Parts: sequence; C-alpha cells; structure tokens
Amino acid sequence: ATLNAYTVMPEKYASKVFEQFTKDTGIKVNFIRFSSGEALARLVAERNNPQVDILLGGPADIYTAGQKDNVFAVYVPKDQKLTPAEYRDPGNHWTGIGLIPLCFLTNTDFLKKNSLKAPESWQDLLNPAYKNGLQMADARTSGTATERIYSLIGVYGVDGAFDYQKKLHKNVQLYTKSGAGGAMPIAQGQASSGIFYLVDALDIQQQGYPVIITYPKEGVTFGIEATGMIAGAKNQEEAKKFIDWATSPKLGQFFVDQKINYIPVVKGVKITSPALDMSKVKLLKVGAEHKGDKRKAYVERWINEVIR
Amino acid sequence: MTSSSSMRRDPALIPVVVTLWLALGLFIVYPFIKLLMTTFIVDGRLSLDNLMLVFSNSYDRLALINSIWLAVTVAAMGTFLGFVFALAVTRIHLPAPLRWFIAAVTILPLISPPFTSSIALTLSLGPNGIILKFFGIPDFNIYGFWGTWISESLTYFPVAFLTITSVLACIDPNLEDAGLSLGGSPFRVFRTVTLPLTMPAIANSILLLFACSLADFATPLVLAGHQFPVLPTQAYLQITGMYDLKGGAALSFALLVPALLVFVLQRFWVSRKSYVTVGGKSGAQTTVKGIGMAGTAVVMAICAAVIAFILFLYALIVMGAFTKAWGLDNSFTWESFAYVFDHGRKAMIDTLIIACISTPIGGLLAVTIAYVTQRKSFPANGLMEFVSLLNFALPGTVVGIAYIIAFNSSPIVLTGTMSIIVAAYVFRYDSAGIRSVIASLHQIDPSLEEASLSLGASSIGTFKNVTLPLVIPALLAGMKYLFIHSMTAISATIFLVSVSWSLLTARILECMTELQFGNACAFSVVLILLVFIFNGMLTLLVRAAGYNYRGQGGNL
Amino acid sequence: MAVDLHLKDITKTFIKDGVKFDAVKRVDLEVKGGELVTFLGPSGCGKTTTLRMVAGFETPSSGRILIDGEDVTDVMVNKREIGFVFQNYALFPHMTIGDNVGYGLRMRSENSADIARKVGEALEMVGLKGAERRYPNQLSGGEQQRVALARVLVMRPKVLLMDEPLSNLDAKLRLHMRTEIRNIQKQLDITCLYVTHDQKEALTMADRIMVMNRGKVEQIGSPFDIYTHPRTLFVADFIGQANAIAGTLSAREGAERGVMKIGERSLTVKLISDAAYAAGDEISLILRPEAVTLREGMEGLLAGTVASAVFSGDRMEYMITLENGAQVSVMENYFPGAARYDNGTAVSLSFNSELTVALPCAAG
Amino acid sequence: MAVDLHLKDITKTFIKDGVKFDAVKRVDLEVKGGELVTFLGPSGCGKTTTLRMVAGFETPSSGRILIDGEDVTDVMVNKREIGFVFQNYALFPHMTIGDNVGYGLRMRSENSADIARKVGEALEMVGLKGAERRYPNQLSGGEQQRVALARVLVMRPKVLLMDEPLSNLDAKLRLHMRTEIRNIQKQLDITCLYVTHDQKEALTMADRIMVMNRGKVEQIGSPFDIYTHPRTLFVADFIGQANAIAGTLSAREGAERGVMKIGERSLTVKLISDAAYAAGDEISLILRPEAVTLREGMEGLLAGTVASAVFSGDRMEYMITLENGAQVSVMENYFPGAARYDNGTAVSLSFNSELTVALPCAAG
Ligand SMILES: Nc1ncnc2c1ncn2[C@@H]1O[C@H](COP(=O)(O)OP(=O)(O)OP(=O)(O)O)[C@@H](O)[C@H]1O
Ligand SMILES: Nc1ncnc2c1ncn2[C@@H]1O[C@H](COP(=O)(O)OP(=O)(O)OP(=O)(O)O)[C@@H](O)[C@H]1O
Ligand SMILES: [Mg+2]
Ligand SMILES: [Mg+2]
Repeated sequence: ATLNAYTVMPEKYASKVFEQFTKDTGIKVNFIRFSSGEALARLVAERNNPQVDILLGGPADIYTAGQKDNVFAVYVPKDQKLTPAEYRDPGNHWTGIGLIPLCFLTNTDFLKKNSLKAPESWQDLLNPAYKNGLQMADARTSGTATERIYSLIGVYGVDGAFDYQKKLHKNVQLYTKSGAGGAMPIAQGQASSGIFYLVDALDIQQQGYPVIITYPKEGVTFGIEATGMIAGAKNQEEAKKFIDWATSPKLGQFFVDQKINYIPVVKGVKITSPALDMSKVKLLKVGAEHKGDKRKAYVERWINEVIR
Repeated sequence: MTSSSSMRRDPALIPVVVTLWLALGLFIVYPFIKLLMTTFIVDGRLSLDNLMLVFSNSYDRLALINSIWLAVTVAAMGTFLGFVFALAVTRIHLPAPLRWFIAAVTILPLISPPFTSSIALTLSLGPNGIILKFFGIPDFNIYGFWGTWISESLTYFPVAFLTITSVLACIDPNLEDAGLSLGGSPFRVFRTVTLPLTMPAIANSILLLFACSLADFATPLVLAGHQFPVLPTQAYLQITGMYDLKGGAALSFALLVPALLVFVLQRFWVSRKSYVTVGGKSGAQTTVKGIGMAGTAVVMAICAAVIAFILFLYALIVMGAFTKAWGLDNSFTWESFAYVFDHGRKAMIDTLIIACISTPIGGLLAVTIAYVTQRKSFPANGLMEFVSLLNFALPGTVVGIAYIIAFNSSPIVLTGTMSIIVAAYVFRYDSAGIRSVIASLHQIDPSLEEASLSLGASSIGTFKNVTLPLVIPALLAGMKYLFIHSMTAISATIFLVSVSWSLLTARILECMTELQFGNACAFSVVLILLVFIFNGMLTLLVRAAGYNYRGQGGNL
Repeated sequence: MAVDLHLKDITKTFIKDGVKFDAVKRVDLEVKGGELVTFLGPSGCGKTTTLRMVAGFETPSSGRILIDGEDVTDVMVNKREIGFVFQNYALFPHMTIGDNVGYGLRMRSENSADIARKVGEALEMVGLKGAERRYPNQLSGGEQQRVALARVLVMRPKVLLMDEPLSNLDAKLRLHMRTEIRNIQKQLDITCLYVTHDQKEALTMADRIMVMNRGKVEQIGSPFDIYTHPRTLFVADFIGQANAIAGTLSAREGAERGVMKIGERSLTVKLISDAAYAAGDEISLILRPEAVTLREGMEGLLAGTVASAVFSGDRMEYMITLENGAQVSVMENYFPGAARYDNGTAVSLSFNSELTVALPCAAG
Repeated sequence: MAVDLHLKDITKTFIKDGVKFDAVKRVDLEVKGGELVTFLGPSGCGKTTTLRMVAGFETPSSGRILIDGEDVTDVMVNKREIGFVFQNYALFPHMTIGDNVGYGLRMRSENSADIARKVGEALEMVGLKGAERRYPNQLSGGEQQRVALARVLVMRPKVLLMDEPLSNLDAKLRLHMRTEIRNIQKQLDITCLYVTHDQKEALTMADRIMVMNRGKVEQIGSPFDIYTHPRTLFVADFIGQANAIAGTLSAREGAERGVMKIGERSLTVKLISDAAYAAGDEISLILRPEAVTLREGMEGLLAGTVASAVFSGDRMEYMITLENGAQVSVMENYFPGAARYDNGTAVSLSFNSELTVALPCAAG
C-alpha cells in the first residue's frame, strides 16, 4: 500500500516524518515538497483528478482557502479529541499538528556594532539604526507575513497594525518571497533583523550563525501547522490511516524526539527543548474571523498602504 | 519555393505539417485555451472581470509598464553583450583555447540554477556586498530595477550569444573583404556589412530575450524588491500568495500583447531584405580581417569585465560548496558533496533522463518548425511561428498550471508522467532553437536546396542532407539551450513534477528555502559539471554524426 | 528512351520595382528527344528563369510544361529526373567535392563502390582527378564550375538543363568540356537545354538555337538558319556582328528574292519568305563583316573607301565608308602576304547574296 | 597620378589534400602606372590568388608587394586604394543595388547628391539604369556581375583588379563593357590587372599579357609578342590554337635564325634569342592554323594532303597530313568563290616564317 502526499514542511523534516509513518504502518509514502501557495495552486488545478491523498504541513489558512474550491475532504480522525478544538477545523477538513510562533531574528554582530540590545518590542524595530536593514516576508507569498499582520492586529488593532507597518516599512530593505528568505542574509550580516517563524529562526541559529532570537513583549501570534485529506483521494484508507497517525501523540512525540521545532498541540506530549518553551512568551490568539476571509483584504491593504 | 504551390507540389510534406500542428495544438494551443476558459469563463459565461479587476489596480498597471521596460532593456543589453561575445569568438584572432574558454564561460549564466546566482549576486552587490566593499561604493541598492536588470541581462545574454554566433560564423568574410576594398575602415565595414548581415540573429535574439525577460518571475522575485513590481511576479504572487489562480492567469495573458508586438516587428524588420551569405558559389577561403584595433580593444575589454564578473559569482558558489557554513565557519569540507551524492542521486539521474529525452525531441521539432515556416509555403505559417513562441512568452508558472488543468482530466491524462515534464520543456524552451534556426535559414541560398532536389533528393532528403547540416551550428545552440533548461528550469515544472520524478533544481530550491546554503551550492556545482559534460558530449555526438559545417567565415 | 519536352506558352511574372513585369513572356518551345537546344540572348532576357521553370524551381505564372507528353507543371523537382547546372554552381559548401559529385548517386542509393568509381571518373573528366577530399571554398572559380558540371553529368539524367556551365573556364578547357558534354548527350540520347553567352558555343553545339530578347522568343532555328537567315535585326546583330545597310526594295522577284537599291547601286537580295515586303519599302541588308571580300577597285556589289584598318592578330578589321555614306565593318583573315588596304583606298565589296538576307526595317 | 605596381617574387602556399602546394610560385611582375596587364592561364593556375594578394585579402607566403615603390605587403586592404571585382561578385545581399554601388562613395563620405548622381551614371553605363531599388537576389546572373563592376568603376580607384569581370555577359555587352573599362582606365590613368579566360579579350585589351601555368609565370609580353613569339609550347597552344611540327635543327644562322629539317624539307625558321639551341636538337615549329595559306600543288614551304575539310560558317577548317605523317590543322577564311580543297587533294602550305617561331622541345 502506498500513500501519495504533498508537503509544505521542509524536506528534511518531512522525510523523517514519512519514514517514521512507514515504519509504524508499513505504508510507503511518495511525496513532494512545495511552498504553501504552490501546493494549494497545484491542488486546486488538479481538483478534477487529484494526484495525491493528503497534504502535510502548511499553515491552517491554506486549508481554509482550499475549502472554497473543495480541495479537502471531511474526515474525523480517530483521536480527534486529543487535539484542542481551537487547533482544528470545526468542519473537520483539517487538524492541527503543531504550533509555530513568530519571533525576531537579529544579527548579533550588528547589535554589537551599533551597541543595541536585541529587540524586545515591536517598537524597537522602528529604531532608525535598522534603516534599510530589515528583511521579512512579502505578505502576498508568505504565510509568515500574514502571521505578522495577525500579530500586529492582535497587538495594535487593525488600523494600528497598518500604521505600524507603514513606519516599519521605512526600515525594510527587502520583502522576500519565502518566509525564511531573509534568515540567511541576516545570518550573513547583509541584513540586521527580521520577523520569522520560530522554525526558520532556530534553523539558522542551530547552524551556528551569530544570531539571536527574541520575542516582542507585546506578544506574537502563532501559526498552526495542519494536515488534511484531499477530496477524491485515490488511496482513501491509507490517507485516513495517515491522518489518524499524524493527529495522534505519536507524531507529537516524534517532533520532540527528533528536535523538529514545532510545538506539538496534541495532548500528552511533553516539550523538552528550552527553545520551544513558550512559558515566558506572550502568545496572542487571533479570532478566526481575522484569518480566512479577511486575509485577502489585509493583504490588499498591505499592498496599497504599506509598500506603495 | 516562393509560390504557394508547396502543398500541391510536395504532398510528402503534408503529414509533417499536420504532425507539427497536432503537436503544437496539443501541447500549446490546447492548454492555452483551457487556461483561457478557466480564467475568463465565470459561471459558464465569458467575463473579463478578472482582467478588469487586475488592471483597475494601479500597482498592476505599473507592473505592466515595468515589465515592458525591463524586457526592452534586458533585450537590448543582453543582445549587445551576446553580440560582443560572438564578435570575440568569430571576428577576432584569438588562440583556440581562449575562444573555447570564452564560449564556455558564457554557458555558465545559462546554467545558473535558480536563486543560487541571485544569491551570489546579492552577496557581491547587495548590502555589504563584497564587490561594493572592495570598490568602496556605499549606498547601492541592488533591489529594484538595477539588480533585476543586471541579473537578467547576465542570465540571458548567452542566448543571444548562441544565436548570434551561429549566424556570424556563416557570414562570408569575402563580403567584408569587398567592403574593405571599397575603402571602408574595418570598423565601418563592420557597421555597414557585418552588423546588418547579422540582423536576422539580432532580431531573433531580441525577440527571445524580450520574451524571456517578460516571462521571468524568479529573478524579480528575488531582486526586484517592492519598488519595482513586474507583471510575471505579480501573477505568481497572485496565484501562490493570494490563492487566486484566475487573476494570476489573467495578468499573464496581458504579457502576450507586447510579445506579439515584438514578434510582428521582428518579422517585418527581417523580411524586408535578403541576408543570403551561404551560397553555392564559394568565394575564396579567406581570413577574417577583424574589426579594427579600437573595436578589438573595446570588445576584449567588455568580454574581460563580464567574464571576470561571472567567474567571480560562480567562484562564490564553488566556495560555498566547500565551506562548512558560509561566512561563519569558512573551513574546507566535503560534507556538502557527500550530502549531494547521498540524497541527490535520484534527482541527478531523473533530471538527466528528462534532459536527454527532451533535447533530441526538441532539436527535431525546432529544425522542422523553422524549416517549414521559412522554406515552405503552407497556409498559416506565420501563425505556426507565433504559436511555437507562446509558451515561451508566458510565465512558467502559468504554463505549468495550464498543463495541469489541461492534462489532468480526460481526454488526455498525463499528469504524474514524465511525458508532461518533457512536453513542458520541449514546447517552452524550444523557442530558442526555433528562432536561431530561423535566423540561420535566412543566410542560406535556396538554390542549394533546389540543387539537391534536382539531383533527385526528396524534400525530406534535402532537408536532412543539405539544410540540416548548414543550420547545425544554430540547431546545436538551440539544443544546448534546451538541454540546459531541461536541467535547470523550475517555474513550470514545479507544478508538473510528480512524486516519482524528482528534479535537481527542485532540490536546490529546497536547500535554499531550508537555508542549507552549502548543499545548494554543491548541488549547483554538480549541475554545472553535468551540463558541461553533456554539452560537450552533445557537440561530439553531432560531429560524429558527420555534421561538421561551421560556416565559411569566422573561427568558431 | 529520350524524352521530349514541351514548354507550352509559359510566362513568368515578377514584381520588379513595384510593378509587374514578365521575365518570360509566352515562350513556346517543343524539344524533341535527344535534341540539344541552346538559349541565346542578352543578359537579363529570361533564359535562367525559363530553365528554372522547366526544372520546377519556379512555377510558371501561366502555361504548362510537358515532359514526354505528361504535364509536370505541378510535379516536384525531384520527380522530374532532370539535371540542372546552376549559373551560380550551387555547390554544397559543407560537403567535400567527392560528396558533392556523389550526392545524386547516393540519393539514388547506388552502392558506395559504384559511387566512388563514378565520382572518380566524373572528376577525371572535368580535370579534377584526386580533388575528392577538398571543399568548395578551396577551389578556384573554374574548378568549382567544373565540379558543378561533374555533379550533374555523373547522374546521366534524362533531361539536362545547363545554365552557362562553362562561363568560367578557359578556352581550351571549354572546348574540351563542350565535346565531352556533347558526347555524353548524344551517347545517352539526353534532351538538353543549354544557356550560353558564347555564340560560337551556341552555333557549334546546338541542334537548334532559341534566341530570346526581353522575355520573348525572337527566333528558333538551326544554327545555320539563325546565322544566315535571321528573322529580325536583333537576331542578326546578336549572333555575331552584322552590318545593316539601309536601302529600298525596288522590285520583288518571287517570294524569296528582290532587287534592292543601295545608293546608286542595285543588287539582288534574298528576302524572308513569310514577311510582308512591298516594293518601295525601306529594307536593311544584313551583311556579316566576315562574309565580305574586299578587292581594290569598284567592280563588286558595293563599293566604298577604307576609313580605318586595324590589325588584330589573325585578322584585319576594316571600316568601309560606302558611296552613300553608310559605314560597313569588314573582317578579313590576315596572313602574311595577304593584301592589306590602307586608309583611303577605294575598295569594292563582294559577298554571296544567297548567304545574306534583307529584312523589313520594322523587324528590328 | 598613375601608380605603378611591383609584385616581387610572391609565393602563396596552401595546404591542399594534406600537402603543401604553391598556388602561386615566385611571381615577379612590374606594372607601370596606367598599364593594363591581363592574366591568362588555365583554370586553377593561380590568377585569382595572385590578384587577391595584390588586393591584400591574402598575405603572400613570401615575397613583397610594392605600390608606387612603397611596400604594402602588410598594409590593410582599405588603405591600398584598390578596386576589386570579385569572381563571385561578393555583392552585399542586404543592400539595394543603389546602396551596393554607392557603398564605396559613402565610405569616402561624399555628399549624397553626388553619390546618387554617380551611382545613376555607373548603372547606366552597365545597362542597369533605374535598378537602384532592387536587391541583388532579384537580378539575373549577368546583371549581378554588372553591378559588381559598377560598384568598383564608380570609385575610380588608382589600382583596378578585375577577376573575370565579364564572364557572364553576352558578347555584345562584353564588347561594350570592355570598351568602357578601357576608356575609363586610359582616361584616368588607372593601373589595372585583369583576369580573363577570353583570349580575344586578353589580346585586344591588354598592354601586356602575363600567361600563367600552375602558379608560375610562363611569359610576360605584349599581345603581339605572346601571339607571334610564344616562348613555350604551352603559351603557344594556350593563346589560340597552334600546331607544333617536330623536326631537327640542322644549322644555326645567328642568334635568331636557323635551318630546320622537317621530313625531307628544310626551311629557315626564327628562334628565340635567349634559349639554348644546338645543331641537331629536336625542335618544334609553332604554326597557327590561321597563319597558313593553302595552294594546290607542292611548291610551298611544306606540303601534304587534305585529310579532312569542315565548313564552319565563316571559315574552312582543314586537317592536313604532311609528307612526314604529322597532322597540321589549317583554317582559312571562307567566302563564296574562295578555293576549297577536298579530301585527298595535295596541297602546299605557305606562311611567313618571320611570324612563327621554332622552340626547343624541352620548352613544352
Ligand atoms: N583555400 C585553399 N586551399 C587549398 N587550395 C586552394 C585554396 N584556394 C585556392 N586553392 C587552389 O589554388 C589554385 C589556384 O587558385 P586560383 O583561385 O588562384 O585559380 P584561378 O587561376 O583563379 O582559377 P580560375 O580561372 O578557375 O578561377 C587552385 O588549384 C585551387 O584549387
Ligand atoms: N526574383 C526576382 N524579382 C524580380 N525580378 C527578377 C527576379 N529574378 C529575376 N528577375 C528579372 O527577370 C529577368 C530575367 O532574369 P533571368 O535570370 O532569367 O535572366 P537571364 O536571361 O538568365 O540573364 P543572365 O544571362 O544575365 O543570367 C531579369 O531582368 C531579372 O532582373
Ligand atoms: Mg541567367
Ligand atoms: Mg579565379
């Protein structure tokens, strides 16, 4: 039995996850990795004759967006109750498997040179020292960027969020296509700081570059990594088995064991890594009404008000 | 064969033309129409709302203007550089190894796996860039028009180089001798004889580069920043960021208007004159007299500067491949290559298989389309020429999406197979081959084909024995281009790769997004080596098949 | 075996300087099997174009072409079994001489030993033995032309179309090639159209000559006919030199003979039978310089004085002013001991009036 | 104004079929200002190559080229002020005829009104008035050749190098162009090298003729000299037809005269002064067919019987078998009333032995 999958998780994580799944169930997995937007575009285009059975990873909002085109199937995983309701689709199109908060990633050499402290507030990034030094994701391509907007809305309200971004824009050197795109330039010292998902920031930090991860005291939101089954999947049984497996504590525990930097949402998994310890971080929850439908409007507002 | 009697005279060609139209119809027109329908038919009715919506937005209008401006400037600069390099290898006396070296270096930017070269470029010209530091230039903002322009010109000039070289090499130097004997200085002879005779190649190279740049979204994505939006990037963002396939497709269709315009202009421009320089009465074998001291100096200076820059960029990539963590721990390591050979073997083999299948098919297709449209008078030849260019002028993403929409449901299901990837490559990247063969055909005296016919060869025999060997340099250029792109292109195929086929560039992109710079570089280095090896083999293969003609003039 | 050829009223229209223009105008020609017809005419008169239509490179704007009675107007070139020697050679620059010459044989799938042998023979015939491995641009102009010739002759085609095949060869070689061509052509009974600018070539090789002018046929006939009985002043003048001496027809004597008055003198002249002459018409006597013999004195058919005398190797070229003031050029073989006439000498002109003709003046 | 030209021992070596080969071998030629020298020689003998070296398209493998005493061997083509008419025309395909012809004038930056006028005149001269706007590929072969000619003549260069400039023109036009070229050349005192295959052209146009063979100079001299006193059998035979009648030198009479024995007959013959002859040597008497007069009977210098007699328009061509069995071809002007000799007739041959020469046999 085989399972075909698209994944939005980094290849190195996805391959481990699927390997483990095969070990556990004997089901072989073929998969390809995409960025979230590409994955959805492809799923939509393939709607009439789906080529894969499940999607693993990617922020919950692409699942929401895909519902419009009936891309995802309804399935209630066996252990659904172990996942808090706020981390799964009420319509059962998707289920969350991990959380990733936003954070600031800053080059420590830059900080030393400018005798600055690592930013600890959103306002710190408005410091003229950062002028032409920030790299962060473009709201049109990247889930990271929309998450940034949600965080800011959570902190400053909708109008306040855009006012803030207009100011922030003055310090921005480049909006990158992918969420992690700015991380390497910051590591290399081409840029000074930026706003990233924790996974990406940790990645670069763990490679040993002179960077520091900090959180704004006003708080940040987090993305929900999800998984879901594709409508019309050819391998229904295998797909269901995968969703069951992925939403059970098995995957959560696997994240922890393998140092995969998602914060598991499934109940009964204990987080050991200090980097993922969110106890000192103020996490904000954004109402579902802001995600989904509003997203498009925010992005357009961002285009029209911020980057112009 | 100027008369319209080809069809009556030469029924043997009808199946060829029918096959061509079937192929073009299936792999270009059909997906195109499918996509058009998806885009513009809303609830079963034709609606231009998508397009209107897009163009009511001044940001997108700006993007259209930027796109055209970028395409024009890139076409101009790229063609200029290509021409200068072509001059260096065909019109200046250089020792053979040096000529090979120049030709080899020009291949590099073509190979440039997506993103790696842009990264190298930002490392050198970006904020805190190495070159900027070296020259002490403070505040150069690479993000925007300049960065995109530099990068695209650099990436695409090899296309111009390939096209122009094959034509330049076939210009009979006796004509330049004639110009000199009439008192023209080497430079004026160059300007009034050599340059105008290269016009078919220049026009086609401009067309190619214009379309290339018009459709390219990857470079602007990395380098254009937000001040300089261009349409293909907007379309890409619309599709992948806003999850709005229709809007994105609608934006892309707008790109076809300028492309068509340039196509028509180019045809008109070239059609007015004759450029026949490969005739049946050979002038004496003569040496090229060069382009004068000043001209030579300028050409060599430009070549040296560009080559130095290219080598510098690629040296960064090579260094990246051998360092532990770029910029942090610069110690030497084989780790990245170990990773590449561990995890990338399948990708390498798959990519090679696909490229090796695409290249001959594309070569055959290119030369047949060019021949039929230029030499035979069948109805709708001009249309065929334009249709063959269509996929090239559309952003890869859009072509990819059109392919899934068209080939993922009956009657024709190809998704998940290798054939869809091959088709995407062939019908998209063959344009370079088609255009350069067309340019080359302008040079060949039709009386050579007549002679072959009169000696009893069929049209097909004539094509095979006379036309083909004479356009081999151009065809080889086209096939190299196709091969390289089959190894490196990603935009269209990102939508077509299936679980069973994994591609090298997809792996490079992954490494980039996963911030494994060293691995990405190592992959790139391997890719470059593979391309060089296979390019060399392609050339040898063609030579071994007895195709040795390399023009009457020039050195190449 | 020999095929015959029929050009039925063919016309070819080009656009020249923005206006339509007939490069070939209603040319009608029947060629019998095994016949060799040369096309003669001034540069640009449509010879090549006619030949190209016969070969099938060009489709006639109107008219038909029949080979052995079969309409081939829409038949592909390669189905016509013709051999074509191009005015511009059309050698394949990418092939060696050997491959060029063997091309047609290869297309016929002959076996390679045969091909090599035939190619060798053909090259030997054109004096290029051993040049198989060279490329066209390593040959001199004349050598290239010979390769073009060999390439076609080696094929032994049924119809041979040659467009100035010997123009770049020296006289000796030309003579040799002419004989070779004629031999092969006769031996194999090949029907042949042959364009040349060399009148001597046309006269000595042809069974018939077609003289063209501005796309139209002026006259078709045997060399002797064309030479001695040109039907128009154009033909008379084009084939060799001709003096046209103006006079009036004072009386007709049957269909082919009349009395012509030139100045004070009357002489009997030959007329062309199917042209309209009336007594009193202005007519021109066509007199070839080499058909005239000079004598001292006034006893000949015409008389005058020597206006100039030039020695040109083997002949003397005289210009004679006739009594009525007309200028007549006369050429005499010169050999030591032959009479020479100096300027001012009064001389008489004699010629065989059977071998000249008088044309109506309008025919020019 | 007129410049002189000196080819100093020039040689050009090509690699031909893998071996070195001298296409031009130690050619040494001095051309006086305003002189017209024609190059005559069989196809492939190195005429074009020599011309190309003078033009500067090719660098001699050894030797020097001097224009007006100045060594130009390493001077660029465009600095030599030469005009070159290419054997293959080398018209610019992308330019109209007008632009082709005006090219050189534009390079000289003449003003455009002048250029237009001169181009118009030049085209008119070559009979292509009004063809300015057409492209080379819309012209017939001969028309293209005329454009190539006009393009160079319009420049009035100091040195004119022409490589078979008239080969594709009809006789009438060729004659006309020949005169035009000669006029311009004389009028402007242009130094000119002229390659032709037409012996008549060579003889009538040239001040001097250079006969080449296999890359080497065979003889340089005035047309009369070359014609009447060829120094080698090759030259004798190449310029027109020649009979070489073998015999022995029985005695020398001074530097330039000797007694030759042919069969039973002895006759006084002219010898070339600077060649080594010794009594008893085998020598050949060079006799041109048209230099011989036939008489009935045996009284002439030589005698024989008519082996064949062919009428060819204006002349009779006889083949005579001499008493010693040698074959001699003889041509006589034919005019009505002239004597004709039938096969088998015994005839005697007379000729002016001052106008023939006897060569040592080795000279062939
Ligand atoms: N590039 C070359 N390589 C080798 N041999 C060559 C080359 N060019 C010319 N030759 C040879 O050199 C000789 C002289 O050539 P050239 O063109 O000077 O002859 P030519 O006297 O002009 O003859 P023609 O009257 O036929 O034009 C020829 O035998 C030719 O084959
Ligand atoms: N493609 C064309 N377009 C316009 N006119 C043309 C074209 N081809 C030929 N002509 C004209 O048609 C006429 C006949 O050309 P053709 O080549 O038949 O002449 P030709 O008799 O072979 O002359 P030549 O002896 O000079 O080769 C010429 O006046 C020429 O200019
Ligand atoms: Mg012609
Ligand atoms: Mg020559």
